[in-house]
Amino acid sequence: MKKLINDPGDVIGEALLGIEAAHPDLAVDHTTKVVYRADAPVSGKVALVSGGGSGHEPLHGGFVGPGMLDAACAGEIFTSPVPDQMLAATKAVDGGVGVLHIVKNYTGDVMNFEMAADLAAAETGVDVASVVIDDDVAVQDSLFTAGRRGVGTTVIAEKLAGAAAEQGRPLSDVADVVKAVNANGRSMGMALTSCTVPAAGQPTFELGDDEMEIGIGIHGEPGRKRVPLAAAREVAAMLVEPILEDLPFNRGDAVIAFVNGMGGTPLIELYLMYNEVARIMNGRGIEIARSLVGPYITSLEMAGCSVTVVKVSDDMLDLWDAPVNTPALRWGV
Amino acid sequence: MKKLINDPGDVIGEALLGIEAAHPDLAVDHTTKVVYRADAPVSGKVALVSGGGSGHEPLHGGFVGPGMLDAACAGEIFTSPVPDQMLAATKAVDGGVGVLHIVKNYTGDVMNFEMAADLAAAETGVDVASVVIDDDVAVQDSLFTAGRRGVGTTVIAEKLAGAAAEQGRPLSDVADVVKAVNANGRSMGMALTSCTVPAAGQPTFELGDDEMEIGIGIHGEPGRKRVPLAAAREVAAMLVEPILEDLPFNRGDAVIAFVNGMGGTPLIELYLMYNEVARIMNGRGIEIARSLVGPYITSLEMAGCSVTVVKVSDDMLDLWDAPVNTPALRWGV
Amino acid sequence: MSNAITLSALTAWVREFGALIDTHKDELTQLDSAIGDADHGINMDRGMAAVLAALDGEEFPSNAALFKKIGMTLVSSVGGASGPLYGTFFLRFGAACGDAAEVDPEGFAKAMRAGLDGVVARGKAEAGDKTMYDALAPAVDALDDAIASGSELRAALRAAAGAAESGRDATTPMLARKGRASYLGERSVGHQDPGATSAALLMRAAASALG
Amino acid sequence: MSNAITLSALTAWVREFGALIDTHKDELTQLDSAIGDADHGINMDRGMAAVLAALDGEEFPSNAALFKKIGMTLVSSVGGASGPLYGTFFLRFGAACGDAAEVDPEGFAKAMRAGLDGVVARGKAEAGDKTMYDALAPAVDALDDAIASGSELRAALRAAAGAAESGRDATTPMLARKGRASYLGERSVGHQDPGATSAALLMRAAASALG
Ligand SMILES: Nc1ncnc2c1ncn2[C@@H]1O[C@H](COP(=O)(O)OP(=O)(O)O)[C@@H](O)[C@H]1O
Ligand SMILES: Nc1ncnc2c1ncn2[C@@H]1O[C@H](COP(=O)(O)OP(=O)(O)O)[C@@H](O)[C@H]1O
Ligand SMILES: [Mg+2]
Ligand SMILES: [Mg+2]
Ligand SMILES: [Mg+2]
Ligand SMILES: [Mg+2]
Repeated sequence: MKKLINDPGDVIGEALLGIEAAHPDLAVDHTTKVVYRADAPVSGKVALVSGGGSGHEPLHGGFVGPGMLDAACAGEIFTSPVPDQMLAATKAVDGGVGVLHIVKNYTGDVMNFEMAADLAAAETGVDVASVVIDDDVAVQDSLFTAGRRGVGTTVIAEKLAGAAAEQGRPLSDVADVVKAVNANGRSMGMALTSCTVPAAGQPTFELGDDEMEIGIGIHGEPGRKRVPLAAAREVAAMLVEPILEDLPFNRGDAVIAFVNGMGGTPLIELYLMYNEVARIMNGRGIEIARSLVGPYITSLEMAGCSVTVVKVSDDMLDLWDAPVNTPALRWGV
Repeated sequence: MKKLINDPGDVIGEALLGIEAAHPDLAVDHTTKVVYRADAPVSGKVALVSGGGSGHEPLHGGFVGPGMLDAACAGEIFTSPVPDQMLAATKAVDGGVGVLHIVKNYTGDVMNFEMAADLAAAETGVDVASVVIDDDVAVQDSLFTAGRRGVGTTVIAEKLAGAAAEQGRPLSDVADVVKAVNANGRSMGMALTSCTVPAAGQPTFELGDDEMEIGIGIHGEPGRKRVPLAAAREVAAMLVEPILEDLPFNRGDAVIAFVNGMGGTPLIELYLMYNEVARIMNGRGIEIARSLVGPYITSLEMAGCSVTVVKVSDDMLDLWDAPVNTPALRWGV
Repeated sequence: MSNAITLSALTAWVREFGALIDTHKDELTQLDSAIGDADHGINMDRGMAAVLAALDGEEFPSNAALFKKIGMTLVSSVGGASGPLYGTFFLRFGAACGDAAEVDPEGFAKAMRAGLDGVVARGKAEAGDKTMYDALAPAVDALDDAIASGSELRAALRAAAGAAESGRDATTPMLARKGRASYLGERSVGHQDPGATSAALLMRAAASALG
Repeated sequence: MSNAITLSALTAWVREFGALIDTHKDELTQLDSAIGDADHGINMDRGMAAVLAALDGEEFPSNAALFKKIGMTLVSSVGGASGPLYGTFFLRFGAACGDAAEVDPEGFAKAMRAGLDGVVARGKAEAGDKTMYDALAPAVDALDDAIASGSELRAALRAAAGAAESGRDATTPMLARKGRASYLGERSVGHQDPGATSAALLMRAAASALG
């Protein structure tokens, strides 16, 4: 295992020390492993709490700050945080008008956030709402299964909800923004390599030199299918077409297009992929109103990418353009 | 070779198409492979031109925009651009008060920029100044050799010079800013893995599972020495100590500290490394006034990191804090 | 209550479970690599290490108090899917065991059933979904049957552990419908479920510590 | 001028160099992997392919015009260190060859010396720095000596090619002081220089196309 770490058991704690040292606008509670806006709670503003397993950086800690999250709970690598963390965060960020939990749809995340919300209801008077993101078209949706995973749409949802909260919208409206983004967002990912959970010490799966995985999530897990390595333009088609057909996205729709790196793929390849993605969308008459290219929701050092497309209204575009000041997304300020 | 590309020969052209599509504020000349501010030339402002081999993204194309570069010339992977590119860029961005070439100290880059400056002098009336960055302490400095490589300090120099140009400072003053950053900046890098030049098709060097390279540059080349894999805190010491001793940096100095990812190392490890770097600096009484953590000057998908430390004056801090609006660095706007 | 299970026997059970998790953690993580995210052994080991540390030196007045501590410690230290599921199992088990400091075999079987119901309430798994339920449910059924038909505790627990292991083995051909393995669709077939594997260890620990 | 070298012979030389670069490009890149950035073969091949394309179908009035085209094409298509260095070599070579459409052996030797001086002016390399200079310089010296002592062109070019190859081999034990290999310090010792290797191909091409 080749990683810039000390002890595999200390990775998250030490990375949080680094985040705190590098970003004076953030505060880190090292006992509960929660990253906060230094100025939390913001009175009169709906507060946003997210979190999940670590190993997806910058998600979620890198999205804490004005215009986005108020707190992010860091779980162990690829493991949902525990309810104590979400409960502590919920109490700390409540500005008097409620707290929204933004939860990615994984059994562990959903159950732990549920327990936290139960505890918050029992122990505090804080008004808590929860929204679950489940945008991964690689997974067959069904009432009888765990359903689709929450992946790239989470980034867009956190940005838009953060802006809505900053505008002073009430809890239910901010929750509706997340629901709207989720309803209109679809993603799909692929991997060229696996990744290694530090405590496991070896790659989660083995992949031949001429193979890739299509339909992966963000936890270094194998994907929906293993196929021969293909050119970027074919990879783009394998990711974009299922996305466009699923919602479906239609000619004339305005979208945010997001090409995400899984952690080990360099930016030059992500831009090359973005070119392929944009070409397909242009061919279908879909208008890319805004774009995002880079590693924003990663799977440790996995090489690969995911594509997220979110159909947007004018209100959603305004929320996207609104100022944001976080380590990983910053503009307008 | 596992990469998200089509033909190895088309990587740069297609990535430039993606950059252009993703960033409406940029314009790309696909014939000469130059990335421009869409609003270039900016009349009355000193223009900044940089460039170098591709494969270091976001450097340099991702640093084009208000407050930083006016143009970036993209060479082949790890190969200096040709004089025609710098000449075209120089002509296109001149706002009437001169053009500064920011050159990383590699034989190829220096010679090609020199030829471009000669051609500009012969063919145009444009006032061209050149500054060479040579900040890599892994390389023994000497009058009889090619000297030190230009690495991480380049990012800081381009930011500060961009701000100085935006303030309306004259060419010689903007050149002096780059010289001051270079004189006060030192870097050192390491690699956990090699990387693969697309046209070569195989890793530039082989590294055992329990080895790492110390003192690498940014071209996938082997480093100064190969040593056994070590913990992050030892790696930090191997990089930071030679840096601090070289300038030297002293108790009470204010610095910008920059932990850079080589392309394949995830952010969680870079923050962990930043924690180690900050710990060493704190122990020496050096004040980290500003910091930067992330993959900004990369070597394709190489895993590893580099550390850059620049001693800064108040003027330099003001220039750092000034607004910048580029794909890779953005604040204040 | 001649053949009552004492609080210290119950504690020994949990300690034995912790020891088995420790020995099998790499295997559990390995199984989770194939159809999950390569952390089930790591998760369970972190949780059970925390539980054993929490038990050390502390005296508990009752079954309920002991298992509340165990359940809350798992909830607070594991995360992921297995944290809330095992946490809920032990919380419900303890509540059903009651405020005494021992429990008779019938009470033990009832508490196991309550724990299982907690897992279902939390995770909504059904038989055949390829989860820990598929090892736990047959074990609880076997325990009930054995005790109802007058078996000794020792034999009943062995039957339960055997049923858990058969249930665990039966997960291999299943197509996962819950948990991360469900994302793999057809590719989940042919792999043993990690949570069913740890659940079988829980029953094996009962057989060896209480039997 | 009985034994003059014609423009078409000079063109054949450059074509032969291009062909040799094409055959050896992987080897050149391999050598550059060890002590550089794994692109020398790719660079030279891109450049020489551009040169051959530029020569195709075009007629040049003079040595100077032909080699200006070759030099400028290399400068504009190669980049890196080798682009300006080989580009300058051919530009200076052509200028020294003059405006005729042929050159005699003495003139050829003088033009080679001018090309070499151009490489030094551009790159500041000295003997023993472990660069293309270490193959080119002995070759130009050998050519001068042979021609001064009355050798035939054929023999003189063979001597030059041999000297280039010895010079190339002699770079292996050198500690690099110029170019990327210099960053490796002691680690550059024991590897043959890629630029010296391509320079030896240039001389070998001369021996086979002009000799
Ligand atoms: N809804 C559920 N109900 C019951 N058990 C479940 C459910 N979802 C997952 N599990 C169990 O949890 C196990 C995985 O646990 P673990 O790897 O620790 O958590 P995570 O999936 O969050 O990484 C699975 O093997 C399965 O047995
Ligand atoms: N200053 C110099 N003078 C002469 N030759 C040089 C000099 N620097 C480098 N070279 C030659 O250039 C070769 C490398 O060329 P190439 O790999 O194409 O360029 P780059 O080093 O820019 O990648 C070296 O092997 C060496 O022979
Ligand atoms: Mg997990
Ligand atoms: Mg090169
Ligand atoms: Mg798991
Ligand atoms: Mg090279």
